[in-house]
Amino acid sequence: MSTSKFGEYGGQYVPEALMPAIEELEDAYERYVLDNEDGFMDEFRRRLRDFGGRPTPLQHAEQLSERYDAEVYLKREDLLHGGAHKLNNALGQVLLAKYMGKDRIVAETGAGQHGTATAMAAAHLGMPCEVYMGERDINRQRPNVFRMRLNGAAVNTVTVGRGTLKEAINETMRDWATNVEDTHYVIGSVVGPHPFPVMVRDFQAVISEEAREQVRERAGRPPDSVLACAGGGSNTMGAFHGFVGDEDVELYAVEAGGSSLEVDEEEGVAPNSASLSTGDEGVLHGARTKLLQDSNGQIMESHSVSSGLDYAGVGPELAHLVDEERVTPVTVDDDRALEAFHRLSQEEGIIPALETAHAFGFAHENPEQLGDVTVINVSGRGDKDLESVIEESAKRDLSAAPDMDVFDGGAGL
Amino acid sequence: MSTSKFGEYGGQYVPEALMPAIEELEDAYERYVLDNEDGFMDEFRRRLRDFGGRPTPLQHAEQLSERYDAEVYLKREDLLHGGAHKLNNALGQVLLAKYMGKDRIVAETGAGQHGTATAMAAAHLGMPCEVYMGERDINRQRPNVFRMRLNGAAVNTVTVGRGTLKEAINETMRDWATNVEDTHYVIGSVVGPHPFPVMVRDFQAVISEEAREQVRERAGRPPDSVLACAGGGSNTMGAFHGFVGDEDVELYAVEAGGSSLEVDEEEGVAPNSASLSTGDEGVLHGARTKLLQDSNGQIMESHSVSSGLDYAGVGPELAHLVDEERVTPVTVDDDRALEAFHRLSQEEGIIPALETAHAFGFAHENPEQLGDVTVINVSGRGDKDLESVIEESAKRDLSAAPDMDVFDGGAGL
Amino acid sequence: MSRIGEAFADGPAFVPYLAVGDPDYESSTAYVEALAHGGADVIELGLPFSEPVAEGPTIQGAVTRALDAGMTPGKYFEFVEELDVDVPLVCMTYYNLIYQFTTDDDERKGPRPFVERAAEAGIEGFVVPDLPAEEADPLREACDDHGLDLVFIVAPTTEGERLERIMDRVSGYVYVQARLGVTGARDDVSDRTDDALGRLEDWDVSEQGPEARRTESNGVPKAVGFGIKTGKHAERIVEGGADGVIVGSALVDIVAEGHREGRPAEAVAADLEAKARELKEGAASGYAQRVPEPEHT
Amino acid sequence: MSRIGEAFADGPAFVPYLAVGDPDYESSTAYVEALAHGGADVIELGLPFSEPVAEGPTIQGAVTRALDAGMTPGKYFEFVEELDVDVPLVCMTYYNLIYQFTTDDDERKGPRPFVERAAEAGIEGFVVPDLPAEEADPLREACDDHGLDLVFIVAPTTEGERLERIMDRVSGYVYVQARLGVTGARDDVSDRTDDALGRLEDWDVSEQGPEARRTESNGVPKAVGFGIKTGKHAERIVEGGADGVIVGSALVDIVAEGHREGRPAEAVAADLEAKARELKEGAASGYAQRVPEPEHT
Ligand SMILES: Cc1ncc(COP(=O)(O)O)c(C=O)c1O
Ligand SMILES: Cc1ncc(COP(=O)(O)O)c(C=O)c1O
Repeated sequence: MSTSKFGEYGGQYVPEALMPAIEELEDAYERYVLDNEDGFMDEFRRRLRDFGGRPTPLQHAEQLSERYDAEVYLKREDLLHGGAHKLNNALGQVLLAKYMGKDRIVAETGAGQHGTATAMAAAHLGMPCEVYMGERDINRQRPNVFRMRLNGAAVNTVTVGRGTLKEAINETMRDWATNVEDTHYVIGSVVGPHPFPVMVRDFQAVISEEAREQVRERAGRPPDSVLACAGGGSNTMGAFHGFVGDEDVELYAVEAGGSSLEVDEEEGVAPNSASLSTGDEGVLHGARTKLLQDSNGQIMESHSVSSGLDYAGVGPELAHLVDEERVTPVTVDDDRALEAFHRLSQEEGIIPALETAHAFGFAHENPEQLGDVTVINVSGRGDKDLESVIEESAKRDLSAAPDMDVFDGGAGL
Repeated sequence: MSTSKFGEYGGQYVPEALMPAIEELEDAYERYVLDNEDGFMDEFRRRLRDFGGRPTPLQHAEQLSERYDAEVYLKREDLLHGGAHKLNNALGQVLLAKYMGKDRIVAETGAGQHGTATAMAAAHLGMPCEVYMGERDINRQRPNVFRMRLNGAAVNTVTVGRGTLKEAINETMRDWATNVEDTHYVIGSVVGPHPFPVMVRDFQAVISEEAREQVRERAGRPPDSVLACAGGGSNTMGAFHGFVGDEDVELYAVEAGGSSLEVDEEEGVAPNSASLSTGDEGVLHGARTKLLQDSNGQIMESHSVSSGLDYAGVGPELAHLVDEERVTPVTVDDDRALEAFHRLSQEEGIIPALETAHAFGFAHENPEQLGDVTVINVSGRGDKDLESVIEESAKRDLSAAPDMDVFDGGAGL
Repeated sequence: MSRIGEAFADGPAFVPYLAVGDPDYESSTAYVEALAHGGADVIELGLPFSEPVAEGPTIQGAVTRALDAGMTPGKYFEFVEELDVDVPLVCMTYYNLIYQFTTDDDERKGPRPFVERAAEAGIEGFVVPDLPAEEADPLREACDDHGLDLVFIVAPTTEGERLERIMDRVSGYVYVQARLGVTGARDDVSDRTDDALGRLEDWDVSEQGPEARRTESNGVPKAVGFGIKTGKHAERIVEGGADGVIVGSALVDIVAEGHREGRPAEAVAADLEAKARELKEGAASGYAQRVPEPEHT
Repeated sequence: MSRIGEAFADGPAFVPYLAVGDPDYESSTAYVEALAHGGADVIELGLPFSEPVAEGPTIQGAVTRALDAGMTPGKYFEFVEELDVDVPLVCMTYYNLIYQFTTDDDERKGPRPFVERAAEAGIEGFVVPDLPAEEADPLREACDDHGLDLVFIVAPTTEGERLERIMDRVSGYVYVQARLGVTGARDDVSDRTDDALGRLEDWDVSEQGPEARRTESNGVPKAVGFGIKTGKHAERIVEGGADGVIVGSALVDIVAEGHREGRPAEAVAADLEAKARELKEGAASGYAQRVPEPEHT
């Protein structure tokens, strides 16, 4: 059996009704993913290439390199089908569900990227699919809601709580607990009960497998640092996994600093999503990990301008790597993320996801920490964020934002 | 000198003020593109790979293959950075402008895809950029307007006429005529005066170069047919160019049939964009080609549910290949295109651009014409079309559309 | 045998659930006491957790109301201490609250401080829906040290080795989940209840497997929950072999309705007591109709 | 020498432009006649094309009004036939209309039927803004066959070989584009006008290159257009060496304003005539101030 723990993190804290499914999944993970039974991994890799568009390029970023006096390479997961790294995992899990003989898929989504990736993978593989999404996120990421529906998925609105990812996960677990016998829950990040964290990591590890080769080819040497934004941590673990053994490579997990790192216990709100940087050990959604919680253990409402980072927990393996000091957690707040969004859009011609923009915010504030060669993971594209960015930028006085008036007034705009 | 004519089509019908710039461009095209002077083509190909994400995959489409009893392969230009084949050309031209020492870019756009591709390329290469777009198209393709602005481009609304691509081209030519000395006009398709049609074709030919290799590898033989939607014809020529010499490969240029192939001379409106299928020889936007025009030679207002096909002209080379019976022009109307959009979204997990959907509409109506192996060019993704599709589908009774109610009512939707 | 075990000794036990602090501290006290008056044999007292993943909308609502009214683990224990009832009390909550609880004397994370405090307050057992047998050893040990029961849920999907693993660790009663899904009152009784009871029965009579708790308690009683709403349901379930019925959402519905309509707490309490009586009597009548089973040692 | 060439013979020519049919057939007739009364030496009559890529907003507006009012090539020729003016008329239009025109007698596409019909109607020359020298041979030949002039535009960017290619083919007058960009009245005179005139002058005196039309006409006159608005502008330009001034947008502005304000056609015609007079006089006064040039054969 694969080990379910990373140090003291991880485990399987789920209702009994789900345990048999989780054991079945563990078995399937070992056979198909680890042992490539029935050629599962071959088929997965082939589909990632043909349907997903892998390998994604590693691009030398000319303006940023000059600005930061370092060779900045961008791992272009935004070019993956669906527009984010999320497809690596979604395709792997939906395919696995098929191998397992399941005939229905449920998933939760925050930014809607995992939901769209899952809906696309499910359509591609002919699987019925339902996606749970918080009401607030639905309003922040409407294009993704449309995309899921167009791919034939049902999108179920979750209205409890603040209506973000945490509530969507709760609701999906409830659906799964109800329909566990024929349904697979395609979890969207390296979170949840074992074997999800290792399995999702393995599906996402293709990012660093490719990047490690590509940067050696391009720069002729390993990078000094790798940067990735961290919500649940799937793109982080994907971008880091291949480098964890390369001890000289600094790994920065960039969390959402939101509007503040202070916590409002009274209101139960942490106006950030920095569970690695400020969180506390606890149990949520099936695993022991670092959490944003109050002193009683109630989970806090997190906040980030980017839906995809807006989560009170984080993957247990990442929490462990932080404790081991292998990964350095850092934070970038809403304002700096928005500025980084505009900067990348204008200077490199890449409109990043708001999630991704956090990684660039860190590079901008701390160029001296990048070393001579750095890889920044462009976890997704920003098409889904256009309206949010315009709205959020208008509220602020951002140095890097284009003049927003044109969006409001002007002929036909 | 490169020849400016394709049979009787082509030429250089532009105001004298532009002729020197066009001669300069001709010279630059020959030196940099044809002769790879200063390593232009090497740099272009490298940037297409790293920034653009080439090569794009050739994907075997399982559900469609089964449905049409043919091996259907999809050339996935939708995975190119920006979401359409347009970047191949935009990146080539902006880079060429740089080699030519120009320091400003103008472009027209219909669907906004060429505009966003140009804005991205211009940001990537540090070139100021202005894009002209018709008012009607701005309203149909708002996300692309936002994207251009975010990439730092100015978007200029064109209010004359029906406010679509034709008027945007007029206006861009006027800008170019005013600023011709320091400005390059990045035309968006294989239209316009020589050398644009050949140059744009050469930049787009990478599609068929790759596809030709890929289909041989995958199917072990050449395809029986290649399908691509045709507006101006850049993705068509890009998809066809490498196959033109393979005489057994049928080439289908799928035009927008709009709401009808009939023409309203009185109103000056052709409710379609089928210039190859129904048009007449004439001179527009710098070239002699097939046009939608009335008996006096006034250009008709074209129509298509997809902005990117909504144009009264077509590339001269394509017109010539049709006259030579090397390319077969066919049409697909708005309704069938919308149905094909929904079908591909639901069955293959790929949300295509509305333009692209026309090619799939043809395959669906005429599976017997595909032969045993067919390549369909997925010219772009449909993110830009979400709102239009929802609106246009709601007006119709489409068999393939998902239930649209959820988009209107429902909690938070 | 624990007090909880004893509650099942003579006839079927009626085990109601309410979320503590719903809709406020005082009313909640009255409601729990009403359940005792109505014939409760054991009471499950929910300590509200912000992420009630195993609950349906009804209990989610109760949890939200209780949290909004300020319920905390500290207040929960005071509540238990102040309760004037004479039935064994089971604390139902999620693991993070147990894990996080510390006291001024004991700042170690982990289940011990919580269990200690619970024992002190008068809690006699636990049900923790997100703590499967695999992760339960630390809590099981702490419970053993303080003489508390640890109830496990057996789901319709629980079979074979898993069932054994649970039966090895369970004490007090086995919570037989009548159907897949989350908590919530239903209008029908699940077919799967009979299956589950059957499986447990087979297991009970089988001689194989570790004997630990089971032999000691001469078979842990089986209480069925998830979806039971009426006396008729209770009757059928007990007739089908259950040793007890667990009812949550049907009672929370009464609390929620009273709250929505602004009714006085005494009126709601009276309704709860009447409902408890109906359920208790249903269970008794089911027992009476039961074909006598061969006793097993 | 053609009638158009002769119009430049004694003193600078004033060459106004109007779009035919703007805002309607009858008014347009009155307006063109008013220009003749005001002193026009040659009149450019625009045949509206739906894609006027070389025009600024003013003339685009005129074209749209004329098309909306039903102007077609057929009506255009009737208009020309019915005009009561005694100055040479130049047809200004885009190539597609010339190319598409067919008659019942002659259904071949290409410029011939159009040129034939134009000659018959009384047109004496053409300006085709989207037809550069490279594509002009078929039209040039048809014009030659019917004794019509073909005017070409020389832009600020036109130099060297290109200039020769144009001068080889031009007849009637050379349309010197005063500035880059599109048509439209301006408040200043472009510095580039002088440059352009200078270039042409050099060319004129040079002896090299094909002699064809040039020698025959002893130097084609140079008329400057694009942006000329006032008598003062006309004066400066002629003083700077132009053989004529072409004025379009400044006149179309008067038509547009009259249309917008619903003024009677006679009033607008009177304004046009006055404006024509101002421009014609400006040109004359510029000529008077001109330093006499050495004549060349
Ligand atoms: C583009 C993008 N990047 C990053 C994330 C964060 O997720 P994770 O940390 O699990 O990779 C998301 C989640 O939606 C996302 O959409
Ligand atoms: C996705 C897509 N496909 C096709 C087209 C049609 O253009 P062309 O025929 O020039 O390739 C467009 C134009 O905008 C487009 O956006």
